[in-house]
Amino acid sequence: MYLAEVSSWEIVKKQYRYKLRSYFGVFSSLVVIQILATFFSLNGTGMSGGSSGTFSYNVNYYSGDLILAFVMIWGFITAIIITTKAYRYDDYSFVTNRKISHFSNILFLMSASLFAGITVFLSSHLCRLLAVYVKHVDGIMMNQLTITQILKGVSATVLYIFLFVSIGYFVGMLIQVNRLFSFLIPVGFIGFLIMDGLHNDPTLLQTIALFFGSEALLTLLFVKIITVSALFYVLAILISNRMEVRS
Amino acid sequence: MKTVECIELTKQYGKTKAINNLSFTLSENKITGLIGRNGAGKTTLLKMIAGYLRHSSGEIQVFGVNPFNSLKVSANTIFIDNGMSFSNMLTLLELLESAKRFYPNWNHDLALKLFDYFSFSPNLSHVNLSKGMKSTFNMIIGLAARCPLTIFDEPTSGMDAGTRKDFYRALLKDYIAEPRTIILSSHLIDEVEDILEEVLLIKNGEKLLHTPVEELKEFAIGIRGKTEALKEWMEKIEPIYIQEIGANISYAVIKNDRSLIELENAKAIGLEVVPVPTEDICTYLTSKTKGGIDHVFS
Amino acid sequence: MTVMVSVLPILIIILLVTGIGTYAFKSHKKRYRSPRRMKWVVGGYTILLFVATVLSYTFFPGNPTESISFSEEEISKVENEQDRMINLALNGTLPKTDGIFTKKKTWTFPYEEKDLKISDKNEQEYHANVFVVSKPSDDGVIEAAHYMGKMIVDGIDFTEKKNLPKINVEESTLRIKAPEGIEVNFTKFSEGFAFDQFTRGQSLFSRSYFSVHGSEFILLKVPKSVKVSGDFNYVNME
Amino acid sequence: MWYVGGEISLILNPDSMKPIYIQISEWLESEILNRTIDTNEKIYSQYQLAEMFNINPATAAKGINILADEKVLYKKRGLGMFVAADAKEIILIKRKNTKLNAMVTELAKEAVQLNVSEEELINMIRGMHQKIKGEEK
Repeated sequence: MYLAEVSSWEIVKKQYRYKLRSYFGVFSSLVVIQILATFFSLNGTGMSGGSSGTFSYNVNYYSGDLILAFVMIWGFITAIIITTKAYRYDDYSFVTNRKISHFSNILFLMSASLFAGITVFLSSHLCRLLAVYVKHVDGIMMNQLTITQILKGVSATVLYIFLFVSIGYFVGMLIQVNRLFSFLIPVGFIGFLIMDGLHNDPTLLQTIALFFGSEALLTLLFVKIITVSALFYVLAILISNRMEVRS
Repeated sequence: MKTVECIELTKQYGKTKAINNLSFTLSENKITGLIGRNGAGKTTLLKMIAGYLRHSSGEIQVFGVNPFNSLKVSANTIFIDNGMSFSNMLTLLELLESAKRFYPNWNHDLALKLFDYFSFSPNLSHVNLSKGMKSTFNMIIGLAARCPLTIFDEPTSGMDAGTRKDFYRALLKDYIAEPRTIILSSHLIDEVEDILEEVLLIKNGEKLLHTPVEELKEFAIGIRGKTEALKEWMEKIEPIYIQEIGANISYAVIKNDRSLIELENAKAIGLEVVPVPTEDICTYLTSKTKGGIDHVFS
Repeated sequence: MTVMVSVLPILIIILLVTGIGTYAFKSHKKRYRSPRRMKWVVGGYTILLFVATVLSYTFFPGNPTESISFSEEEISKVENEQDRMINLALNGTLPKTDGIFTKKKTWTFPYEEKDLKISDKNEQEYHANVFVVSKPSDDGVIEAAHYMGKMIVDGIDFTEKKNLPKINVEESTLRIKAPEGIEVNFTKFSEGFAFDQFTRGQSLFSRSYFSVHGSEFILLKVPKSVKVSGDFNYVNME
Repeated sequence: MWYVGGEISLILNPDSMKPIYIQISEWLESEILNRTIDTNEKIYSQYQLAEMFNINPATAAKGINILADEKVLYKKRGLGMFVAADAKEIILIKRKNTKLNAMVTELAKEAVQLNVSEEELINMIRGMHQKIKGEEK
């Protein structure tokens, strides 16, 4: 019997197509999370008010921020879940190796981030519509964004989700390599938040957030996020390359 | 051509050696039975061959390369066991179609016919299947994939007697239609004996025997008779198995390498020379002690 | 402790999403759910979102605003200029108000008396300075004008929403009545920080918009011989 | 296309201590003796035998090879194995020599154990022989 010659890229594509179908649960959990976030956003995501003499005002903000925050965390958790045994074993029922598994995962996560990013934008509009026609808010003001601004914003949204996904993937792999990390990482993170807040001003977390959040050029934001994500993926691949399957 | 070659292969978990210094070669297009008791290291060995596990020392080559993390090995090997995991987001039929995309030799016609024959309903998910049905479904994938190296690890667990029979017949027929290297692990040899060409017998991760299956039948003989006579005759012979079966009567299994004269001598002192069923040979060879379970009670 | 308080909502969200996420996944692995139904749910939801977005762009009752185009610099410039002008006036000189204060309303009252008392507006919650200019002649007319500076809060220009005070002269008293109290409610929609990031001056942490509360003053021009008493400042017009 | 479950139920005895390939060669011999397969006809291939008896083709090949070694079968290049002209004679002689010999040995042993005299034994054999011959006619 002759041996099949296969190219890695072909198999990556096949695994990716297979994963789009077999990991479909990822998308349904996204729907749940988004509906929930939209529901929470219905009371407004922010408020401000004040008065000046006989004049007083209240501004109620509705933005996609909360939805995006939820979805970023969803991306983080989704990536962790994809690194767990149950999902890794699915790959190995068919042709694969560790690298192909990683690359098809990354492609899948990219697609999921893309879908998530677009739906975040769309669901902020659903939220608007509900606020106006269900909650009957008044004095409506909004930004009129151009198509370019919308495209830029959606791209940034996708990038932010992808950033969280890549962190999640790395964290997930750490946990797979050693269970201890599932305890160390949350404890370390909360500890870091507290220490960071107590001693520094501005805090490191804020600095990190500003590193991305204050970037007014989409191309630079793209470069920043892709570089950082790539770093996390490379680390994830390196730490898991010696890992056994189904041991 | 060698499909699988292991030289002093060892797999260690901490201090325990799951596979210990195992050397053997599987040549192309043979059906080999991997026989051993539970915990003998069958699954560990097969997973190393399939490239799932890394070996600790020695050498392992499948299709001429180290199988661990090898795409070449993965593309040409299918490993069927009851730990196979499939997403529930795909129906059984969709799973077959997915498998079709991955394996160039995939025989979809065969897959669908087997699928019908075993009356699977196409809209079910893998998770809905009972253990036996899962094994049957996995078996369909294993057969239809027609991989140059096909590994079945305890494939019939959970299957009923009829399905088992069907499976082995299907395996044989498809092997005749498309010869390939097949490794079949089992703890029972009598079930698979007929369709095997070779047997690899392992115990505690070590190789006991690797022979054509016919030679296994002639590997050992049984000697039965008065305990004293038996002991006397066996003075210089290491038994594979020995047991007292009644008042003053014992039964021993020894390697079939005695000369005709020695056997005639045995008959002369009232000992009986009897053949030993293959299954028993395997059991005795792979058992933990030379006395079997009776030893515990004596 | 403030750190904990600010971190708390994040932690709650994390816990919530983790809980829901893992539940959704676990059930995906263990329990049987019809894949077909899940595809319908996801597909249906996506279609719903598209429809909602199209509706939101076509049938939305809102006013597009240019609100976010005020940058920090612009706002502080406006505020500084207002303050500077009021301070100058308090020191006796009223510069030209062009572009900083707008004349909103004028009143004229025929007046023949010798004294004018400006009623104490401090009883009311209305803080508008009163500046008085002595006219070069006795023309028997008091001219009053109300000037208003820009009021911008949270990037929204409220200047036009403010009510005007009422001024009248009875006998020898000029009364300034505070404008009717008004409460304005606004709902402001935005796509979120990932969108604001690329529009001018709005980055992740400058979301609390800089605001200027808008000064007002009333300028009275009185005939030369009228003596004014009360809470006011004499100014010279530039 | 083949279908599952078409196995011919077998004359092979799974409990027999004889290796399967011996059983196969003996079965082929019987087929030749019964004239199911006649002289100069093609004998079953190893794959046909494997399917018929549900055994590994290599095992079936061994069974065929025994007969080839004994010149019961001859090989036509590229066509397979054929029954030799004197196949029946070879088989009969072999059976007489080996099978019958072994059976007689067993018979004699059993007779000694059961205290059957030589004469008695020969009479029994003669009687049975005539009876079977009569039935065949």
